[in-house]
Amino acid sequence: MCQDDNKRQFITRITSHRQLTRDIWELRCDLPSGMLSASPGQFVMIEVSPSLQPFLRRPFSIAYRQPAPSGKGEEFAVIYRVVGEGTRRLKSLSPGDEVNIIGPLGRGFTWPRRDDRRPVLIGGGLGVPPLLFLAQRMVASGVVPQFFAGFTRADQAVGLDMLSELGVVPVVATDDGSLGRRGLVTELLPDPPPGDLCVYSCGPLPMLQAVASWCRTGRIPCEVSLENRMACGVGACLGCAWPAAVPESHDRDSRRYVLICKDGPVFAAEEVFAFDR
Amino acid sequence: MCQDDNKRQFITRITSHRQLTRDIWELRCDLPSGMLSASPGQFVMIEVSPSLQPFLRRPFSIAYRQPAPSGKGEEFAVIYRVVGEGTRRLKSLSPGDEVNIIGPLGRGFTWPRRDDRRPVLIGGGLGVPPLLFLAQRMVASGVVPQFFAGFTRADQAVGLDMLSELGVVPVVATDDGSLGRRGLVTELLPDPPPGDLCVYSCGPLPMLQAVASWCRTGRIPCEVSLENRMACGVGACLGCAWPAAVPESHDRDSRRYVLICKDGPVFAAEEVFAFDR
Amino acid sequence: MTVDVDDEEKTWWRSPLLRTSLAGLTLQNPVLAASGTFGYGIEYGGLVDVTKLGGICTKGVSIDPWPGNRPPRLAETPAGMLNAIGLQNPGAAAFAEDYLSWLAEQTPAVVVNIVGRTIEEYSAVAAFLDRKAGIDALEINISCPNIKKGGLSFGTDPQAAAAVVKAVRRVTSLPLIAKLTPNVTDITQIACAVEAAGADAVSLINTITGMIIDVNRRRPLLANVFGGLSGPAIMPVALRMVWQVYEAVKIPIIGMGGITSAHDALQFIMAGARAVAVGSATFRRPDTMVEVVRGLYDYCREQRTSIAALVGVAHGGAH
Amino acid sequence: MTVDVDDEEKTWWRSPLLRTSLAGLTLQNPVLAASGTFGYGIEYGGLVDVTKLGGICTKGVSIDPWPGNRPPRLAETPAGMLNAIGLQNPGAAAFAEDYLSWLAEQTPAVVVNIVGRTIEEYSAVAAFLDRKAGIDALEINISCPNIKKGGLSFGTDPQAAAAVVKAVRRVTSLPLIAKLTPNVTDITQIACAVEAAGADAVSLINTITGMIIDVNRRRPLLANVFGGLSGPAIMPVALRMVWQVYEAVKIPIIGMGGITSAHDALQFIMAGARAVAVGSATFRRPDTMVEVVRGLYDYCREQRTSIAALVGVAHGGAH
Ligand SMILES: Cc1cc2nc3c(=O)[nH]c(=O)nc-3n(C[C@H](O)[C@H](O)[C@H](O)COP(=O)(O)OP(=O)(O)OC[C@H]3O[C@@H](n4cnc5c(N)ncnc54)[C@H](O)[C@@H]3O)c2cc1C
Ligand SMILES: Cc1cc2nc3c(=O)[nH]c(=O)nc-3n(C[C@H](O)[C@H](O)[C@H](O)COP(=O)(O)OP(=O)(O)OC[C@H]3O[C@@H](n4cnc5c(N)ncnc54)[C@H](O)[C@@H]3O)c2cc1C
Ligand SMILES: Cc1cc2nc3c(=O)[nH]c(=O)nc-3n(C[C@H](O)[C@H](O)[C@H](O)COP(=O)(O)O)c2cc1C
Ligand SMILES: Cc1cc2nc3c(=O)[nH]c(=O)nc-3n(C[C@H](O)[C@H](O)[C@H](O)COP(=O)(O)O)c2cc1C
Ligand code: FES
Ligand code: FES
Repeated sequence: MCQDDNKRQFITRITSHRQLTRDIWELRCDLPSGMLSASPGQFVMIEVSPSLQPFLRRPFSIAYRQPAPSGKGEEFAVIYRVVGEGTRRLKSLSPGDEVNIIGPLGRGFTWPRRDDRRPVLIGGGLGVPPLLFLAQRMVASGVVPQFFAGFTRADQAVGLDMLSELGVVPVVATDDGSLGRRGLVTELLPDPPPGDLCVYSCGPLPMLQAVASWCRTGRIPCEVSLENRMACGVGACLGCAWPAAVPESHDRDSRRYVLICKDGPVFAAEEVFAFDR
Repeated sequence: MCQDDNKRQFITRITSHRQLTRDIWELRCDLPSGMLSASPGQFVMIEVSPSLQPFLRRPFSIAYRQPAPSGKGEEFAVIYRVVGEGTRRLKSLSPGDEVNIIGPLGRGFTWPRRDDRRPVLIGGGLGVPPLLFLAQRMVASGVVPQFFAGFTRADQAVGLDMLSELGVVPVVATDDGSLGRRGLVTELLPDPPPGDLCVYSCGPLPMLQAVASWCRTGRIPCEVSLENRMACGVGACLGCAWPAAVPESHDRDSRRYVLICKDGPVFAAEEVFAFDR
Repeated sequence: MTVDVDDEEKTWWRSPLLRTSLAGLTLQNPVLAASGTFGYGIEYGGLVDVTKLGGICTKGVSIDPWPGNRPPRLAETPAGMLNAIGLQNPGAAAFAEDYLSWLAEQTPAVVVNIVGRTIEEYSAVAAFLDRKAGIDALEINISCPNIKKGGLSFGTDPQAAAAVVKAVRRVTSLPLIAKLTPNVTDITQIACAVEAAGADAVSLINTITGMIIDVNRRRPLLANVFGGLSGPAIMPVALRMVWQVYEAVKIPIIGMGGITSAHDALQFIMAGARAVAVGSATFRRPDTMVEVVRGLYDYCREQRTSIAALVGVAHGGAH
Repeated sequence: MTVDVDDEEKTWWRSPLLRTSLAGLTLQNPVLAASGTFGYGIEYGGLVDVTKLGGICTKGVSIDPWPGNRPPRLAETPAGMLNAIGLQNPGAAAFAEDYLSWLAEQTPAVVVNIVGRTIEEYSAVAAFLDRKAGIDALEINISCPNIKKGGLSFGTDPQAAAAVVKAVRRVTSLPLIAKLTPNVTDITQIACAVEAAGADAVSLINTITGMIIDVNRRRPLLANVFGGLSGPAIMPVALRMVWQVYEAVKIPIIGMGGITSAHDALQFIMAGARAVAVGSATFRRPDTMVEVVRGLYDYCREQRTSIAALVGVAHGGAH
């Protein structure tokens, strides 16, 4: 068993914390030098409370990295929605406060690639942030990706400023048409898909499934980022299991599930979505 | 059953919060108008955490009342030592923050009295604060009490500034002699006690027992304030029971214990200390 | 169900949406004060508007006065607490004299929790209370130590549990609720036994036995060594037992253990409870019960449902 | 005890003050990783210095691979969590091939937790592991569903529990630790039964069965309906059981359930545990175990005592 041993526990310091929308916040922290290997699609487990309640850490994707305002080193950002007690706690932290994180965790997106397919990034809601980091990397390596972003409403849109900084012009859809096109982001995709694309997607499950189906019709590679409740984040508790698509080679019962924290959160769509069942 | 129904739950606001010694803090809050009946020896139950951990409220004596700096109404103070998770949480609150309190609770000191005995107040450590409030009331009614105060060290002394404001000159003892006399505060008491005194005491249990014995030798009335772990603070859970001294009149088994929160926290010494056993 | 919405808004705590029936009595809403956490009601005077509750389960009452355990009796634990009160109470006569009339006047429903150390003591207190006006039901706390059987609780043995219920059934016509202890391998066995013995409903759960060590003194913190664990910490265990008992018996269930919100109460109701009781949470926030009633009302309104329709829905099929 | 203090300071985690002996094996210190919360050790590589632990109890291993339960498998609860992993594991052969050599090389003591659905499956996995090098003891998880008895856990019935231990005893000479479930009326009965059947030690407690309802979906949140409650919430129950079992059996006890600090571990030791295991707390703070070891060392130094001298002291008299 070979294990990626980059993951560590760090005490880092909040450099900024701002409200992006009614319920979405952006937290930036110093990037510990031990986390320099963090790549797009990877995540961190944040301890949200000093008390035993909530008890578990919370997983958050790395939304992007950038030079620290101090000029020394880098900082990383997490963009999150306040949905429960853990994120409510997180929200109450201020710049200068310390946070205990574990990272970088998981398997991120495959980039750079060996082929020269044109990357298309498709994000929905809070699935957009991890794709920002991927877009950053692509632009840094001289490739400007296509970017499709879907939100419920204009006031839920996040990441557009970062994309424009990167010179990426996203195609946007909102459920109510209050920004970009009205409808689902998947309705904006060209049909059939051009055969020279490669797709990276993150967002709600139905969206990911639609994206994966679309890719399948065009036989183009598709990576999706999944979420699940987590306890350890490192593959030890087996709590974040997800049904594997069970390709023939996986003959052993114990491989009926993949672990989102360790085998993912990014998977090739065919590893986790079984279309033929 | 007749019940004192003054107690209510209030959301009040912190007006000031300052550190008095290394581990002792003074918290002042607006006195809700519904708490105007709060008298010396009574206490409040403070919700120390927004999360379920710590779960229970914490009881604190009212250390004094004074006009609010805003000029409108009054504020009350609590002086507390940081000893565990609850008080650590309390410490983290800032002026302007809201706190959820229940009060006024319990039976306080008997003042004014029907006789004209000379009051002597004897406090040890964090037993001094509730006696400040009592001294305030005495001075307001034209009686300057004698005040004996014991602390472990000079840097643990609290309340002396308030006493000097009141014109009360305390006799102080510290365990190491770093302030006032060296030794226990009870060693400073005149022996035998003058017969025209009445004594009010709050502090560690051994001190209270020594004070009560001393009063007994002079047959002078003595009130002591006790502490115990509490859940409800209102006499409902029966958790804060304390062995009663079982005078003959208490023939029923169910009176074997008194409740500190409801029958106390202030008791006549003979209700709770049995010297003859 | 047709409901006059405006009228209802003013008296939400007794909306028909909240009505629940239980052991032959109808409650205006399904939220009770759990025994032992609300005294005899009057202690919380000024802090809780008891007219808005479904009812109150009193602190356990025995035929004779009980002194209770030596202190310390309380300890706090992560998201919970331990208590070892030892069922201190003034006895049935003093209870009836000092507290019952207030309870009967003020509260929508009075459930008197009864305790005993022998079957005879249980019968005696039930027979005594049967003759008093103002009591709507008896809740038999079968978690008491059975002194004839070496102190093991009546509630841990199906035969002993059934024997207590049968004996009490004989001396009273009041609705009988058996309050079950969770400290058993299979709670459905006990539930079935008390159902067969004539209980009209079951209450669950009582506290889970636990302890704490005072590391400084190197001794148990509670004078009684063991205490009962209550509060949010135990809620998953309580819910599981309500779920299991719902599948095992036909009589109604009063669910409790760790409830602090309407959301928690809904979990119990969906697991099969026709009413719920709030215990330790009252210590933290006396207004919890009233908040739960309000939250249940809002949920029923928003979701166009009623408590009666929600009981047991999480089991999927019909009961 | 004479101890070279300077030398010791540098190697505190293996100070003689911390040494404890258990089921025929000596541990450098009394802190183990609890089964199922530390994988096979390697998963926490980089986060935990396993050389500083007393040892590791592995995730449950069965003779054949087990797929585990459908997700969701996890839920958070007040000061705790529910899991319904369903004992997913790659089977004994893959375990031995893929993980055992790393474990044997890196960790001071390797305790392999074994599981089965029949007595034959328990024997099979024990016999298989008995032939492998690098294993210091087997921990028999008797909380597994007994498929021959309709899925009730082996650990809830003294006879079934004893039968498993006896069968395993027959096929291996490794020290045997029986891991007890708390979901029983009287844990001392089970402890006595496994002691008589030949267990060298007992581990307690496993998780307490609980559940949660997803109010939005009006269905149980876990796909498996029930899950096991662990974490600080259950510590008072775990401590109580350690206390009871200490008074009932002579074999050593490994105590666990909710430990997050040295202070918690001391409570278990004073209640009678010769070693402790840390489970869920590792998820929150991977360095918990090492912190506990350090805290125990500091306590022993300050108080001029040793772990061996502290075991069971809270019971007062001699054991
Ligand atoms: C790999 C990974 C990366 C993530 N990245 C981000 C991110 O960048 N930004 C962001 O806002 N969120 C992200 N999430 C989700 C985030 O972890 C949860 O929203 C957070 O844990 C909720 O905590 P809470 O205490 O506020 O809510 P809780 O009170 O725990 O739950 C509130 C609601 O959220 C649901 N929920 C809780 N945990 C999860 C979970 N792990 N997955 C799905 N639903 C959940 C609950 O069912 C409940 O309905 C990520 C999750 C994973 C697994
Ligand atoms: C009527 C009353 C009035 C009080 N007034 C004051 C006051 O004015 N100022 C002040 O500093 N403290 C006062 N106390 C004590 C105060 O309530 C406790 O210090 C506080 O509850 C500790 O909370 P914690 O969470 O910080 O500590 P915990 O973590 O709960 O406990 C820390 C330590 O304090 C001990 N402890 C906890 N609660 C109590 C208690 N109720 N009585 C005795 N020991 C306890 C514990 O055994 C432990 O050793 C009063 C207590 C009572 C009953
Ligand atoms: C301090 C205290 C005293 C209790 N006394 C009784 C009692 O006399 N009779 C009884 O049946 N249950 C008693 N209980 C149990 C509660 O009624 C309830 O079943 C239990 O606390 C679980 O609910 P909770 O978690 O909401 O507190 C008591 C609980 C507490 C905390
Ligand atoms: C996710 C998870 C998986 C577990 N798997 C096992 C297991 O395979 N075998 C076992 O004997 N115990 C297992 N346990 C129980 C733990 O070993 C331990 O007994 C329990 O969690 C109580 O300790 P804690 O509160 O410190 O977590 C598991 C616990 C958790 C949380
Ligand atoms: S969260 Fe523990 S294995 Fe994935
Ligand atoms: S604290 Fe509940 S009765 Fe005193």
